[in-house]
Amino acid sequence: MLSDWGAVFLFFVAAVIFSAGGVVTGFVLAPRRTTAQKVTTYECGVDTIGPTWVQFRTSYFLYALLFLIFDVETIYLYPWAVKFQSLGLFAFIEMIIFLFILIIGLWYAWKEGALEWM
Amino acid sequence: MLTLSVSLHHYLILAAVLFGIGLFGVLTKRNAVAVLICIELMLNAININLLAFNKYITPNDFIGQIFSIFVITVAAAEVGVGLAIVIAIYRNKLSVNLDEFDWLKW
Amino acid sequence: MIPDLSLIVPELAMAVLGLMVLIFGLIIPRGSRHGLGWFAALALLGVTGLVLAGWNNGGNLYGNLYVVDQFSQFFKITFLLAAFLVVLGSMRYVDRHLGGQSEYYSILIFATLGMMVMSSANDFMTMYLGLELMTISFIILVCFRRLEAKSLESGMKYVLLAGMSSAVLLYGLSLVYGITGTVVISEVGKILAMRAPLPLLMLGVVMLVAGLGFKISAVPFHMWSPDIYEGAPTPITAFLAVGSKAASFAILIRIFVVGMFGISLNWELLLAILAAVTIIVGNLVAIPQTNIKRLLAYSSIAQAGYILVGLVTASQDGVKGVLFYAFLYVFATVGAFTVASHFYNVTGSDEIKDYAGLAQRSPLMAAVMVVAMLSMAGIPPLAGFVGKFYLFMTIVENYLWLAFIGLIMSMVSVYYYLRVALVMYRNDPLDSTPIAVSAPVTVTLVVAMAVTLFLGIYPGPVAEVVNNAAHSFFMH
Amino acid sequence: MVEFAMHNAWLVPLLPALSFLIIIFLTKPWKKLSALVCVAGMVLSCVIATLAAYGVFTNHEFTEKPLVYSVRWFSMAGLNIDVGVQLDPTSAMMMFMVTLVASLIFIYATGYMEGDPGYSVFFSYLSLFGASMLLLVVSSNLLQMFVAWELVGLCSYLLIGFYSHKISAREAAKKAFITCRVADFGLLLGLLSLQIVFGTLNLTELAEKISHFEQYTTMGILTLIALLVFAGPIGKSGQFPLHVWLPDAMEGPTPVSALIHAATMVVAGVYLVGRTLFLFHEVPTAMELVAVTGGFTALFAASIAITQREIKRILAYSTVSQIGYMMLALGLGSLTASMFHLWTHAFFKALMFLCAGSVLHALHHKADVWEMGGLIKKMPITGWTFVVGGLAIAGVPPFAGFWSKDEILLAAFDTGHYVLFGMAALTAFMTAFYMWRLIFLALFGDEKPENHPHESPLNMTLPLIALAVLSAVGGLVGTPWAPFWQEWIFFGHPHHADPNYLIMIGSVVLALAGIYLAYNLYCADKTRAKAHALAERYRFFWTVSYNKYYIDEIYLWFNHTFIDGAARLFYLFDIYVVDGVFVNGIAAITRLSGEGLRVTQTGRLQNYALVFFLGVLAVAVVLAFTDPSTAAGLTGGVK
Repeated sequence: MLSDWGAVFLFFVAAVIFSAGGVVTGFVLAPRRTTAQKVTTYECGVDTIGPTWVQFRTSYFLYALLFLIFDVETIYLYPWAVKFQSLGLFAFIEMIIFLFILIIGLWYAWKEGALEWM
Repeated sequence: MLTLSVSLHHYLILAAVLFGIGLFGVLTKRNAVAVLICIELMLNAININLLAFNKYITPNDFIGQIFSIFVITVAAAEVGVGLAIVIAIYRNKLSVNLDEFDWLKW
Repeated sequence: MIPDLSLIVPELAMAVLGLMVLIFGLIIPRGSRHGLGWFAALALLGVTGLVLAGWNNGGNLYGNLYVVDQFSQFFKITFLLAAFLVVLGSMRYVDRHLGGQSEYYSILIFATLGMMVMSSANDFMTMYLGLELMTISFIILVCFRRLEAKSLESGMKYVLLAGMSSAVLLYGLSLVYGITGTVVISEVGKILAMRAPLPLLMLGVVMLVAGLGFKISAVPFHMWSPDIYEGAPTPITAFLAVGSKAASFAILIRIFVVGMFGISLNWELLLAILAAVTIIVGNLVAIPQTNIKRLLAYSSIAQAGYILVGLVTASQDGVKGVLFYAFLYVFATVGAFTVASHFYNVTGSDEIKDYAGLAQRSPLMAAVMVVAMLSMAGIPPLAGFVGKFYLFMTIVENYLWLAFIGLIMSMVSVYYYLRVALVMYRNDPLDSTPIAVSAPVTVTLVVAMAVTLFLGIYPGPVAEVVNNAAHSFFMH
Repeated sequence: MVEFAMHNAWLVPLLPALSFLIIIFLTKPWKKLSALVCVAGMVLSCVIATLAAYGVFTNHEFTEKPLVYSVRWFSMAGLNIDVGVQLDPTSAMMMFMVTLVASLIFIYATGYMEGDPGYSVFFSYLSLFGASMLLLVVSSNLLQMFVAWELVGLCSYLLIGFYSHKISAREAAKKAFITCRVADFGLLLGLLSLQIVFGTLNLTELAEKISHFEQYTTMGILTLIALLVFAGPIGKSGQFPLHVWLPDAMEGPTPVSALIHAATMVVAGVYLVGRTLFLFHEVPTAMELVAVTGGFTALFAASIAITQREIKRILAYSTVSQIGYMMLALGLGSLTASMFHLWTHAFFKALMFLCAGSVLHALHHKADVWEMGGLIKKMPITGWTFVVGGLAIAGVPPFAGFWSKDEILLAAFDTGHYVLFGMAALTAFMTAFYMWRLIFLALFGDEKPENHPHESPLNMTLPLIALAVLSAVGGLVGTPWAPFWQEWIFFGHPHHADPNYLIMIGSVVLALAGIYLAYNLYCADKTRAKAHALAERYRFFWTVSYNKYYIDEIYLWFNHTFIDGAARLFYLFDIYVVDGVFVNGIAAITRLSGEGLRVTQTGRLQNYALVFFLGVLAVAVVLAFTDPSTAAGLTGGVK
């Protein structure tokens, strides 16, 4: 059953096997002896100072979320705007409803205080 | 296959590779956010698929494109929820390391 | 230009309803939102009425992208009833443990809307949108107890695994689209009926099976469900076990029995094997469980296996069996989980051992639990027996081995179901304070038990309806 | 009105069922109300039954094709089960009789059970019993009939054991239940094989198919089926050798004995055989068996009744013997005679039980007839109604029993079964004797000083009077000169046996002889020396008869030696082999595999993801190996 499509199939299988195999072999082979040295982060041989993970405040994430949502929705606005003339009234109403729903979302976010900086 | 012209296969293989990479990330990354990103990779691989098929199989209508738009938005929504959960769980446990979430088992 | 929207009135109503509940939440001050539950419940009943009103006028919209037939309408009624029962059963739980009534109910409604869309979707896009609407809503609901670590963890697991599985599903869909050049399922069916299955198509089928198998929690794609079921708020667990599963079965049937009918020989045996493995693993792992929700989770995995049996033959009888079983499964499951959640309300425990002497503390709850479980185990004269009967009758001639496995495993299931029954009836309660059952919960429980008994004693009418639904499904 | 009743005969069983539910769930705390609900339900359905019966008995076509209507209860390919009503003269008569007698007895019970702690419960049971019995009567198919059959069995179990504080009552209940189970097992087998062979259990279809059974099965199979089916009636109707439970069943409250163990339930067996007579009719062997069983049981039970001392026991044995009569008639192929006797017997036997109950009520449950006497002075109504019943059962014209018994004797004679005829005649004589022995001992003679009898209250005596009237005139519906009955209730075609005056006079003579003998022995001489002398002379027979031919003892011995022994063997086998090896072994295996699979659930999200993709691979492999050719191989070539 090796048609040229089959190549893709094999490739995919290989990908999965590699990914799965990596985890499995690592899990099987890796020795479990851990010393204090080993658990330290590797930083060009010198000991690291301070937390190796610089963390953002979660507030950034909240903003990121809101932005993400409202940003992606514009995807629907572009094609509609381009074809506005030919689509006509019904599409317009639909878009209004769509935006209305988004506005409710915004309202909700506001009410829940997602827009305050804490 | 040796011609340099880009054919459907190339797209498909690219998509497959991308999917595989994302998959690998999902299976290996220990950080929840990273796993989310890897899922995004997989979804983008699918978008490539859809668009390639749209270009080569059904060039006359836009099914694939529309589909990919939907996929993008839905993916965004999913990531949104995912991040929200990550934030909540971080507030709760001060960690997003997936290995630490195994109270629920057996 | 304007499509005939009369067919999708229930869906529109649901969308409006969901938004309304959300807006109410924005307007009404926090303290006084307890009425929302009742509002949502009654509204859901109303929508059910809408569906029933439109029972006979089927049709399709947007160039056959969206099909409204008795098959989908039966599923819609199932979802709506399930949602209604869940809302009724969860009011107390929400007020006590969750808060955020408006979000809870509106998201629940949106999840139901997603299921309804799934049941009528006749193309991959609509299907995918419905699926994701349902899934994302469920993700939010699963981790609704923001301060409960378990709930959050299950939410995390759910969002990641669900995202991954839907990625796989999509990959499969994209491949099928690439092979057939269309996303309309009936078109796909027409094309595949003529064409020999390509390996790439088979790859697509594999991924579809995997993606949907995840949703119906078929072994080996089931790993997520026990954890999520345990971590999620119990009413949500019930809805997850019932609604998401039934909806996924709806699209599973559409894709395979309509879309992949031409190549049914390629997947029949696969589904048979999946069903067998699911039944076996689900029932076996349920045995050592000590947490009622986990027990029910595994048993619901097994139930998915039973329902899967109906797809194997891709026949009208099979679809009939699936519809019937999905319907009765709603009531048994919701009944059992409602008992669990109410018990948690009162005692704050999900451990089976704490159910000791429940029969003395609340005869109703104990009775409902036993009836639901025995029905799932398929003991006559309960609904589960009839359902299993319909399902397995379809496969006896070609897949007898599967029927045997099903039979043996139902016996095994009796073992762990009865363990719970014994704990409730034979052991003495640790504290014998009677458990008061609030009115809405009582309604849920009584309805669940009554329907389970009725369907078992007099399956005739529902069987008729289901038969017509399955028939309508094969019309176009 | 009549139309309505006829097309809604399902109400008849439904109403008592409703009153059962109402009593159980609502009115249990209020005794009077419960009783009222119970009686009202039964009376109402009696009205409907009467109307329906009227409708049936005024339209002659129902004798040809019964009125059947049913709903599809369960349907799938190859198996359709209906629940329905079949109205024809037989069922209409039965319906009417049962509702009428039941109503009277319910009313009686309101008085009799006065002050009993379980008053409401008792009436709920009564309603449930009425519902099941009527369901049995109207059923249009045998499965439905069987369900009702089991239900009445259950009710009788509950009611016999009603005084559950008495060990004897509990024992009797168990005995009845088990004995009937044994029989019902045979019946169930019979029904199953009917379903398998003929593919239906609907009476009409069965009748049609069995009329030319050669297309479906052989004579041998059919005989076997018939015998299996007959097993049920043997148990339920207390025929020899399964009659043992019926006398003990008298442990129940007397209204129960009257209703269940005299008038209605015990004749369910007769009714069932009557309903399925088309089956037996095809099988001469079975018919013979039925006839012989009936005849023998009649004589046998009568010979026991002669020497019994307890009033209700005597009646119980007479019941057994009378049912033997009915079976005999059926065996002779005369549905007419059998149903006719069923009809009259219901009245006078119910009457006599109620009288007995009233007597016991008066004497505070002193049951031995030898310790009674002269009651008729203190309780005239009870006494004289009892006398009417006695005349009826003895077969003295013009009382009811005479006509029906005459029908049976006639049937036996005309069909040339002279032996059976002789047995029946002898039985008639003995019946008259023991029944009047009872009457003379209990009612006449000089009073015992230690007894302080008093007439029972009105709600007990009124039913007595009503029943007395019925047992006086109930037989006139089927006199040889006005054969109304014979024209309506028959099997095949009505047969008008012209009155055979010889037999008629003969039976009258026998009855009078029996009564006279009883008078001589127990009434004429106050010392009853003759009676004792007689007993002494035939000491052996007397003992045997008094100990009921030791049947119970034999069964007991059999159980102890064989059943228990075998049981013990099986028990050991069970403990050590089955449980030890199979059950526990398998259970252990299952549990362990469960545990094993359980640990795969590590709780690690990414292990789940890994399993998921391994699953994908597995599915891919399976698909690769099950392309249509192989699949066809594996699935045995579908499509």
